[in-house]
Amino acid sequence: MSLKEQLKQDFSTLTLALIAVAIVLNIVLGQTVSLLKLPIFLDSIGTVLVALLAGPWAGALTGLLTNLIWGLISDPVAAAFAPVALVIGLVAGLCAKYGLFKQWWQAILSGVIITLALSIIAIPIRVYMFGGVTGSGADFITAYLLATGKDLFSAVIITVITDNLIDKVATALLAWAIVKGLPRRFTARFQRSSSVIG
Amino acid sequence: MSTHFSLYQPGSSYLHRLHPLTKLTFSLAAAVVVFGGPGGWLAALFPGLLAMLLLWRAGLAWRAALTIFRLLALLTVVLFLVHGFLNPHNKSILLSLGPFGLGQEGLAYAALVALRLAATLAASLLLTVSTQPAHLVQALAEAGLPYGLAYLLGSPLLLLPQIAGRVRSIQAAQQARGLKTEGSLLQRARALFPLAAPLIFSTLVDVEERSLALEVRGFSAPNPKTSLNELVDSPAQRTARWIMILLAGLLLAVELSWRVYASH
Amino acid sequence: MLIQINNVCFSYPGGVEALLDVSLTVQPGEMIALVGANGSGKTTLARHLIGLLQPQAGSIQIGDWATSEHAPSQMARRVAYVFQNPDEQLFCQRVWDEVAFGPQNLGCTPAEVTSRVKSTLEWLNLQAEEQVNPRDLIYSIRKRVALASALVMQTPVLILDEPTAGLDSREQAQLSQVLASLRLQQKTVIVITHDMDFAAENLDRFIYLQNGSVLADAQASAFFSAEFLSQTSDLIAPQMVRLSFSLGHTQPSLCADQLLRNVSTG
Amino acid sequence: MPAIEVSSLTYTYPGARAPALQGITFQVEPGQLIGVVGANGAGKSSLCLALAGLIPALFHGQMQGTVKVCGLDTRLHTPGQLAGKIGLVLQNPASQLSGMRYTVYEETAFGLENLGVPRSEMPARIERVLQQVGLAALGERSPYTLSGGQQQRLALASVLVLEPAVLILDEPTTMLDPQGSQAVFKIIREAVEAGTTVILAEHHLEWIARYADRVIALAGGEVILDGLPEEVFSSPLLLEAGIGWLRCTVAAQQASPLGLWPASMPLPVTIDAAAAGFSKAARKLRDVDPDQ
Repeated sequence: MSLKEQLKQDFSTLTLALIAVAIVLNIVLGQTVSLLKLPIFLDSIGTVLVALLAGPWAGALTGLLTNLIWGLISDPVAAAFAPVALVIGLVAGLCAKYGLFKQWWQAILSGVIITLALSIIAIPIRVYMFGGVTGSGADFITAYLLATGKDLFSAVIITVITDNLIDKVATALLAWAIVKGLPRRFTARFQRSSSVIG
Repeated sequence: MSTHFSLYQPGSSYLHRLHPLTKLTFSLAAAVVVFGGPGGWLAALFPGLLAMLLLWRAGLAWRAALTIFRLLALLTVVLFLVHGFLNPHNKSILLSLGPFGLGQEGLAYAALVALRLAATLAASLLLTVSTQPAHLVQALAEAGLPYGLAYLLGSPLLLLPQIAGRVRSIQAAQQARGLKTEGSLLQRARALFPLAAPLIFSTLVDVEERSLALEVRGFSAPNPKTSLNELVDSPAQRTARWIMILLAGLLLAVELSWRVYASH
Repeated sequence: MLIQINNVCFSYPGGVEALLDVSLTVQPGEMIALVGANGSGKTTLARHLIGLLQPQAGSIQIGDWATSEHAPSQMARRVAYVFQNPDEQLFCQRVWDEVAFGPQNLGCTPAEVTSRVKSTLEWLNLQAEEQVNPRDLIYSIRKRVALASALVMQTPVLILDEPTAGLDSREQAQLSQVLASLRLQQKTVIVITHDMDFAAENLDRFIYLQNGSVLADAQASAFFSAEFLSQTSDLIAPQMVRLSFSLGHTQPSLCADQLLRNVSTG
Repeated sequence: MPAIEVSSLTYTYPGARAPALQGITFQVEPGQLIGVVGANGAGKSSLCLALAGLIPALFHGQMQGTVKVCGLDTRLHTPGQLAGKIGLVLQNPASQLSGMRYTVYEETAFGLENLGVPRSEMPARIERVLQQVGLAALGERSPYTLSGGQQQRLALASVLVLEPAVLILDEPTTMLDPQGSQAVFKIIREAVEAGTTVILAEHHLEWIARYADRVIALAGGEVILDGLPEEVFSSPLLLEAGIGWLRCTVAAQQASPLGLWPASMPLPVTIDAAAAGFSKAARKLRDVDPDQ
C-alpha cells in the first residue's frame, strides 16, 4: 500500500473524529488525575490510544495538535513542548506496530521506550527555552541536582526521565487495557488495532 | 462556550478585525526572532514591546499582561531561585546566605530566559486574545490547510466542556457503587481506572456516532467548500505578512551563519 | 428504610435546575415514580439521596443516617443508584467483574461476592453474558448489566434513572418482573421516568416536580385526574387513562382489566 | 421512480458470526412516512445505516443485494456524494454537533458550507429551516448550552437545511422528554407534508401507529411484517418478535371474548379507534339491558 493510500486510510473521517476526542481526553484526564492527587499527568493517554488504533502518523498528529491547541487556549508554554508530544505518539505507534503492546509487560517496556525517546526532544527544549525549569514539581529535582554540583544539562536529563517515567508507563498500561476493553465492532474499524488485540 | 477554556476576548478593536493569518505570522516571526535571532537583550525586548504596544492600542494590553503574569510568575520565581543560587557559572557573588551565594551571572541568565518567554507569550497573545479560534481555523483552511486538519484544530475546543462535564457524573456513578476517592496513595491509585476508563470508553464509542453525523453533513464531499463567515483580508496585510516572514528568515539565516562561522 | 427530605434547597453554581424547599417522606417499601420535564430537578433530588449532592438548606435522612454526615461510598450501603447512561459507569473487561465491583468496595468476603453476583446474574438472566466484555453487548443489555451492578448491593433503597429508555417491550416486561420482586422484598424503589404507561402499571405513588418544587404527590388513580392533566404539558398520560377519559369515565383506569370493568358497567 | 429500492439486502459486520440484515426487499414511494419497528438487536440501526449509504462504505463487512436511494446505488456513491440527498438523525443529540461552530446559526450552515453552497444563498435557507424547527429565536446561542430536545431539533435543522429527498431517523426521541419528543415528531410530519420521504425507527409505537403510512417490522435482521399500521400493530407476529402491541390494542383483544369489543370492528391501534369501538360496545350493552 503506497504511503498516500496508507495516509488516506489512516485519516478517514472516523480517525479524524477519534483524534479530535483524543486531544480532548489528553486535556480533560488531567482533571481526573488531579481529583485523585496522583503524581502523574496522563496528558498523553489520548495520543497513545490513537497511536495504537490508527498508527504512528495519527498518534504523532494527536500529540502535536494537543499541545498546540492547549497552547492556543490556555497555556502557550505547552505549545513549546508540541514536538515532545509528537514523538510520544510516533514512538507509541511504532512500538505497537512491532508488537510491543500485545501483553501488559510489553506495554510497560513501551512506556520506558517512549520516556527515553521523548527525553531526547524534551531536554534541549527545557534547557534552551526554559533554562531547565517549567514551574512544575519536577523543578525540585533539578534544583537538588544542581545543588549537588551537577551541570544544568545532566541535571535536566535526570529530571525529565524521572518526571516522565511513572507517567508514561502508567499511560501505556492504561492505553493497553482500554484498547483491550473496546467493543470488538469498534476496533474492527481500525485495521491497525490488530497489532494490539492480535 | 465557557470562556475559561479560551484566552479569546470578544471585541471589535482593529486587532480583532485583522486577518488571522497576519496575527499568526507576527506571533511565529516573533518566536523565531526571540529564540532564533542574535539572542541578546534586544532580540527579546523588541518583539515583546512591539506586541504589547499593538495590544495596548487595541485596549487588550491589561488582559494580556495579567495572563502573562498568571502563566509566568511561578516559573520566573523558580528560574531566579535555581539559577541565582545554583547556576554553575556563578562567579561574582552578590549576597551569600549560608553555604549558597546569589550569583550575578545566574540572575542575569534567569532574567534573560524570563524576558524571552514573556516576549514570545505577548506575541502569541496578540493572536489568541483577539482571534476567535474558528476564524483562525477558517483562515488556515482557506490558505490551503487540508480540511481534516482544520477540523482537528477547531473541534477539540468546543468538545472540551462537553466531555469535561462527564468527569463529574462518572465520579458520581462510581461513588454510588462504593468507590472511595480519598485515602492512601494505593487506594487513590486503585480508583484511577474506574474513573478514567468509563470517560475514555464513553468518549471513544461516541466517536462512531460523531463521525457518522459529520459524513451525513457532507464532511467528505469532494467539491470545494464555501464559508458563511467572510474573513476580511487586504493586500496591505498580505505584503506585511511576507515582510515579516522575510525579516525573521533573514535574522535566522544571519544568526545560523554567524554561529557556524564563529564555531570554526 | 424510612427516607425523610426536609425543606431541601439546592442550586448548581450556574444556577441551573435548582431545588426549592422540597419536603417528602418515603415509607419503607413504597414504589415511587419521580416525574416531570427534563430540568425540573428529578435527577438532582435523586442525587441528594445518596449524598452526591449536599443541600444548601434543609437535610436528608436515610433511616438514621443524615446524608451530610456520610460519604457517598458509605451511603452506597443503603441506597443503590442505576444511572441513566450505562456507558458512564461500565469499565470492567467482563460482566462478572462489573457486577462484583460494588460488593468488593463494600468489603464483602470473596465467597459473599461470588454468591451475590451469581444470584443477581441469574435473577436478570445474564448468566450467558457472564464472561462477555460489557461493551460488546448491545445498549439495552448494557443497561441490564448496570441494573445488576446496583441490585447486587442488596440495599434497602433503590433509585432507577430512566430505566425504560431504549428498552423494547420484552425487556420492559422483564423490568416489570424485577420491580415486582423488589416490591415483595419490601424495598423502597424510586424510578425517574417519562414512560407513564410503564409507571402506571408498576408503581404506586407519583411525585411530580416542576422547576425544582413538588407540585403533585399522590397515588396513581388520584394523580392522573383530568383536571391535573389539562394543566401540564410535561407528561403524556398513560394510554389507559386517556382512553378512560375519552370514554367519559370519571375514574381513570390504570390497566386493561380496570378499563374493561368500567366499560362493562356502562 | 421510487424514493428507495432495497432488493435482497444482506449484510454482516466485520468479524461477526451472523448477518445483521438478511434478504431485505422493499420499495418506498416519495413522500411516504415509513415506521420501522423491531426488538433491540433486530437490525433497525443497521437498516438505517444501510439506507443512508454509510453501510458498507464506512463499516466494511460483507454486503449482498442493492440499496438505491433517489435512483443512486449506495455502493457506487460515497457518503460525501449522498450527503445532499439523504439526511440521517441519530439517537444522541450532543454527538451530532459538528464541534466546529459557535452558534446555532453557524452550526446550521455547516452542511451548506461542506456542499459548497454559495454564501449568498445560505441566510435564506438557514432562517427558513430554523423557523421550521422552532429555533429561530436561538440563532446566536451556543449549541452547547441548549437542552437535549433543542439540540436534537438543531441536528434535524442541520440536516434538513440540505433539503434531502430522504430523511432517516434512528430512535431520535429515546433521550428526550415528552415535550422534546412531540416537537421532533411535529417537525417530521411537516417534512413529510413537504414531500420528504421519511424512515423512522422508533420504540414509541403509539406515534408511528397513528401517523405512519406504512410499517416495517424486523426480527433477527429479516422483515417479518410490511403493511399498514392497522395490520402490523394487531398482528400476533409482533408479540412473538418481542415488539409488543399498544396497550389499547391489548385491551380490545381481551375485551372481544367478553363481548365488550364489536366483533365487526378490527382491533384498534390508536386511542381514538379504541374509544370509538368501546363506546359502540357500551351502547350496544345498554340497548340490550336498558335498566342498567
